[in-house]
Amino acid sequence: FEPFVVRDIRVEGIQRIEAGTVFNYLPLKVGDTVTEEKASAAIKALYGTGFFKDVRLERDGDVLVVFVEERPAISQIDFIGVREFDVEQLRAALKQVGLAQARIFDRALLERAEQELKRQYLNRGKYGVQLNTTVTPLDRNRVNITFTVDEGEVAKIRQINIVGNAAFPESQLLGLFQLTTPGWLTWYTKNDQYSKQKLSADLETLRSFYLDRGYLEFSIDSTQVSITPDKRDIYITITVTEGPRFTVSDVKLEGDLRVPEEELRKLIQLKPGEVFSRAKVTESTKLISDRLGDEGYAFANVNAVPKVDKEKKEVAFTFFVDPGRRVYVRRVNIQGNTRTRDEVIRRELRQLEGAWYSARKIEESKKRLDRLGYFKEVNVETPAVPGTTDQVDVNFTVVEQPTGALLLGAGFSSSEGLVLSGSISQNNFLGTGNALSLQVNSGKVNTVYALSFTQPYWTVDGVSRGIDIYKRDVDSTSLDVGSYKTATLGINFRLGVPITADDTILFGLGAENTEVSTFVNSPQRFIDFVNTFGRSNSNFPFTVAWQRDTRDSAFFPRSGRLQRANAEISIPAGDLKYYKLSYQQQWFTPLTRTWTLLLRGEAGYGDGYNGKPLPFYKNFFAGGISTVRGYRTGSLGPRDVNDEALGGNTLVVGSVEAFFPFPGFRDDKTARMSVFLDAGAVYGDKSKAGSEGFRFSTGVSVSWLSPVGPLRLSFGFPLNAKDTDKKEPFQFQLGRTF
Amino acid sequence: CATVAGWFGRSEPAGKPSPLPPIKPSAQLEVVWRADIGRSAALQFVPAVAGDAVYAASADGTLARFDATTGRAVWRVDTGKKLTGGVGAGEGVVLVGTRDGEVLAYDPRGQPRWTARIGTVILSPPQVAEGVVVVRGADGRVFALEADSGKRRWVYQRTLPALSVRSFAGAAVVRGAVFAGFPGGKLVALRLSDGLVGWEATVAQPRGATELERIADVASTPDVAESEVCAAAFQGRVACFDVRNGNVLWARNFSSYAGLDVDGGVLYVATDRSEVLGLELARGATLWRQDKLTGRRLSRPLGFGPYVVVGDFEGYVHLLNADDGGLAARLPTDGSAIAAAPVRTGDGFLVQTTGGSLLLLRVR
Amino acid sequence: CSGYLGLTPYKMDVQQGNVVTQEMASKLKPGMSREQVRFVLGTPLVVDPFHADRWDYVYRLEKRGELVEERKLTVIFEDDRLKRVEGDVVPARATGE
Amino acid sequence: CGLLPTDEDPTRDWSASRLYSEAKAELNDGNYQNAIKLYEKLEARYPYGRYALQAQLEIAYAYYKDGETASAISAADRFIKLHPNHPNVDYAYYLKGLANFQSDLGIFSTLGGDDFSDRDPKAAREAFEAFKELVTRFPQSRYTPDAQARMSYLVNALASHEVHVARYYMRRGAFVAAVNRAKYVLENYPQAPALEEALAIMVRAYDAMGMPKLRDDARRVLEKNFPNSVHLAGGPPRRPWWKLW
Repeated sequence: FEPFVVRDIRVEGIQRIEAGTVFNYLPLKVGDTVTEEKASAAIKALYGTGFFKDVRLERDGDVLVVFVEERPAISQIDFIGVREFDVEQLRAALKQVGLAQARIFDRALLERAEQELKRQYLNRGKYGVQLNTTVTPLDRNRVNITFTVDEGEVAKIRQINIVGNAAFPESQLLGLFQLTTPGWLTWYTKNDQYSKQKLSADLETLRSFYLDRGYLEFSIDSTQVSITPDKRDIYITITVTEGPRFTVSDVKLEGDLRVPEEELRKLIQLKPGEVFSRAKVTESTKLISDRLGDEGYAFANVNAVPKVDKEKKEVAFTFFVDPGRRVYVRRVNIQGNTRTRDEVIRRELRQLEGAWYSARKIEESKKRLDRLGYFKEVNVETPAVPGTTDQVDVNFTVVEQPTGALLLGAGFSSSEGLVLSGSISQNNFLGTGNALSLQVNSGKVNTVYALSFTQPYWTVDGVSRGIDIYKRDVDSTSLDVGSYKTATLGINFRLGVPITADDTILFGLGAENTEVSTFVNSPQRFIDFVNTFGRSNSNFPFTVAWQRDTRDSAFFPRSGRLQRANAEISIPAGDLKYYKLSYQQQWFTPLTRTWTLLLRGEAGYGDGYNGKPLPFYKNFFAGGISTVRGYRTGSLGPRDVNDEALGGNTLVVGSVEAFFPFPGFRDDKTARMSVFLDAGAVYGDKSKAGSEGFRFSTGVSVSWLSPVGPLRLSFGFPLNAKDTDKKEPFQFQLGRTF
Repeated sequence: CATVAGWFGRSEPAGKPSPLPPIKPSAQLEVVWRADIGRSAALQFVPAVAGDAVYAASADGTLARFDATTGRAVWRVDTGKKLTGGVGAGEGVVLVGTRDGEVLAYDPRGQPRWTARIGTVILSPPQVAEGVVVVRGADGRVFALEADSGKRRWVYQRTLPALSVRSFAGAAVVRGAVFAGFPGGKLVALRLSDGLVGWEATVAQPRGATELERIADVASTPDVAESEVCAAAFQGRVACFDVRNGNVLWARNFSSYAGLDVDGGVLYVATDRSEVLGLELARGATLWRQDKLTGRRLSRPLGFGPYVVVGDFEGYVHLLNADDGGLAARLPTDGSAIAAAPVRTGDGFLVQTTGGSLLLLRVR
Repeated sequence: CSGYLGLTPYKMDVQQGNVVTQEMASKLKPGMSREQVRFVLGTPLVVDPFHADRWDYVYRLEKRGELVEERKLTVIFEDDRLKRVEGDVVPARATGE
Repeated sequence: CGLLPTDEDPTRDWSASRLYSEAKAELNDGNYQNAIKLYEKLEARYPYGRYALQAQLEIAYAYYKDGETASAISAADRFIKLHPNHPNVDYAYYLKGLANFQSDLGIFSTLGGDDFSDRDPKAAREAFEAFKELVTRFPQSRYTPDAQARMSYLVNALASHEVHVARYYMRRGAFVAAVNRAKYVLENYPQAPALEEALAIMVRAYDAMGMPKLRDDARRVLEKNFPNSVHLAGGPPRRPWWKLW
């Protein structure tokens, strides 16, 4: 093959690819001299494109002829006999690897896909699987690929056997394991199917169980997994040596502490004389490095060095502290906010640029973003700045989710006539972080026009201000029940002042005017009201409240507490003379990795002053989805002659609720289920019968972040309802969850 | 679509068991005596013969001695432990293995002598010879204990592959040597007195992509003849080696879980598909193949003079002609599977079913 | 600052700039290269774009709105060699938050 | 499995041209999902000829119009790899830029006069890179002028994003952070109009930290580049209290 100057290039054998494309990737051009290694480089380049099965260069005079044979295109991929996986999922996975409709067919990719599918089956415990793929050529240089699978029987764990355990009975140890023998729930958990990951996780749990109870020299000698010849039953044997039980003789702290020693010593969980526990050692090292993390030593490393005394079965620990360099934050970047303004997020962050790195501040920032309720997901990473040893960037990635609830409705009812009703509320109005809500209801009986606007960050430190304007008219003359008319017009100003990182003091001052007109058949309480306060009365409610919020998320908190104590007093200048005190709290604690417990409590007391009674429409009401589920909204407590709930001046509500992931949506962040036990009572006018005294209910509820807004459905079953109570098993609520 | 059977757990075993083939009996199998010993669940218990005594055990912990000629129970003892391997007997000691890795030794009168802890499940009967008890752990380890005290003399150990087949393989203790097959297809010869490794040979090579395909375990006890020792590997081969140096004499591509038996110059093996083969011991040529019992999950065969005995999963004892493999006779027992190999005693042989019946059979 | 109905709002602590201790500063010697200075004092957070030959190690700590601590240390280079150091330095051990 | 009725595929034996015209019709009617499905069928069944080629390009457009940014970009990339010197390959590069550039703000956004600068800068940077590739590879492409206009818009957006953040840090009293953000504008977007405020912030920050020398030099640069800058006098007028957002 002696070199020659190329006068022209001709391409043979192309079908789908154009000549231009081949020229583009061919390193030889007209006029070049073709040498041996240039030719092989050209062939390698053309193979590199992945388009061709075969490439040959030939010489025809001084024309370079490029023979190519295109790889066929894939026309169709079919799966037969696949039950364990969803076929669409498989197609998407294959598309990632490059095996998809209309793509170029490459046998090496097919082999890799086959191996991968077999390995996936083994992970699912399907040891008896037989898989083969057939490639059928079609016209126009295309191929069909068919994966035929005989999934065979699932290998189930018949027996797990631990040998060499003396201190703890085998049943207790096996209780720690995820893997079990077939039981009543294993059809769902599939924990009776062997998987290497689950076994190694279980072995780790076993090791920590022993190491946390003093068995410093515990070791797992061998784990043997054997399968029966028919590939249906799996036997696992774990041989262990427990070794003696060690106690801690001494604990020392050494190295460059950078933080006062007593403070670090308090963080060490391990006390001399106690039984050794690895969990306490790791916990101590974590607490110390976190404490150093708050001082900017992001890469501090703390390790506990044991000195073992075999005879006395004692171990002494020295915690060596190496703070490393103090690390500073160069830039804080925020990504994923296509709607929320950057400042609305940045103002929640406690970690500043140009400051030293603080792990606690970053954790606090993440919690505050979760608590805003604008984001489905908030993630943070702290990559090191290339070229420096003491600078990091902090990248927050948020996934936004709709923060508004939009309810538009038009209805026609005999009593109300044409009713245009709508409420629109947007907690993150135009991404500015301000909350706006409008409510319109133009029915004849109930007409409501209400606007409320809140600016959480009036000042950069989070002093918030808000305004509510509302007009509410009720005209029940057309209803056959006791008829009356009320017309209320009001305005209210709100101010919130944060006094610590989590505590806020809220003030409110409002002015409200109510016109009441009664008729001969009006309910008694209306007539009494007009007699005491007159047909038209003004009211200037002044509210002051204290709120502390340490929850770790707005919609699905797993830990933290929300408390709010509220006092509302009407200023003597107005006609109404009353005061209302109320306290609400929600306390969340994680029970397991997926279960969360909520203890909710609420109490309220109100009364008039200067001899005036508490106005009846300022009473406390209970019952309904946010207080005692299973009873109609506001139906607890005394009722008037027309069986209308009156409410009362004293309210007590309590609830215990356990949240768990929606079955089937194990790691879905938008839905949660819960079982609850509610209790509540409203005490008011003793003389009236009704549902006075405590009412209990239990049941199940689902909360879901629907595209239209946070939705809560609940099925409550009253436990001690009397027949006079108004039961309402199914209830739902759209909008704010608290 | 999913077959209905697939939905409700137990679907058909891999190969469908063939129905009982028609038979023109050319011999007569008769039950000399029958006794009951208790269920052996998913394990394999084998009776042991010592002098005029037959010892048998079962999963619930009972160990019993029967009179070899009449089958009368001489004594019956509850060991109080979950038994998983047994029975081995000889030199005045009766041995069983427990789930927690203990070897229990009793004297021929049923009195406990000693207990030794080896720290791994025992699934095969301990052997005793020349004052040494050889016992296999389920993790493949081979332990040698003093027959009179149970003190450990030596232990031989190999690394385990990630996944192995559940095996009830024991060790063959013959003429001062111990032959043991291992997961991964290896066969090792050890000196009985001190555990020194004589030689190591490869019965089968693991091959394939996944852990499952790479199983090629010697899952049955090897059998030793005059100058050959033969072993069978599951998903592997059947092979015979020179007993002195482990050189491979011949190897045939048959996969066998149940195992093989050498009798009078012929090697009988039950393959995975439950075919019975007669192979010529010297060069491994196939003499005959009996394939009317496929899928019946046959036990390890026993060469018995002019016949070959094998049990199946419905408790039938099949008698085949040693020369051409033809079906000579058949005898139902209690309907439960015969998993372990029949044991030769005197002029008959013993069979123990998983349902718990122990029978002495004779051919007429 | 002005209270709201008698309450002074909570102001987040604001910490800015590098902490430079006496111990670190004492290790500086004229003629050191930029890399050596960076190794001793850490990467400077204020490098003015218009003064390539000068690094400023500023430190500020504001607690609840009041400036509690402020320090400035300026390092001047001349053709990439440390010439002189100006400004004050903190006592031996840095006070954490 | 005969129980479940398998839906008979209506397009089973359509010709290439029929598939293409149907897809084109769906595209024009705006139901992009169907158009995408038909294009994919076309490519699978008839991988050769003009139709397949056109389908590969139009499928990228369909994904873009349907708001599927990631799929649009990967479809465009596939076209570029398959047909590197096809006459309208420049359109494929243009599409890549557009897909990133299009930011889907909520229905309220038009009211709020929001601009790009205040949102996630990563999408802006990726759009800028794609347009830059188009402009450098195909200077005479008919999409280059529009791409250049969008690029300068993006540069301004990125620069004013930095200034937005710098302004916040000034209000917070984090002066080092503010100086560095201003410096970032100076070094990365020197011609952007936002540079004026960046320099002004630098002057105020140095002043607040009591660093007169750096303050005066920064002020001198501001005066030289923006002689009649509003920041020199007293800074921009404060926002009236009633402007709620």
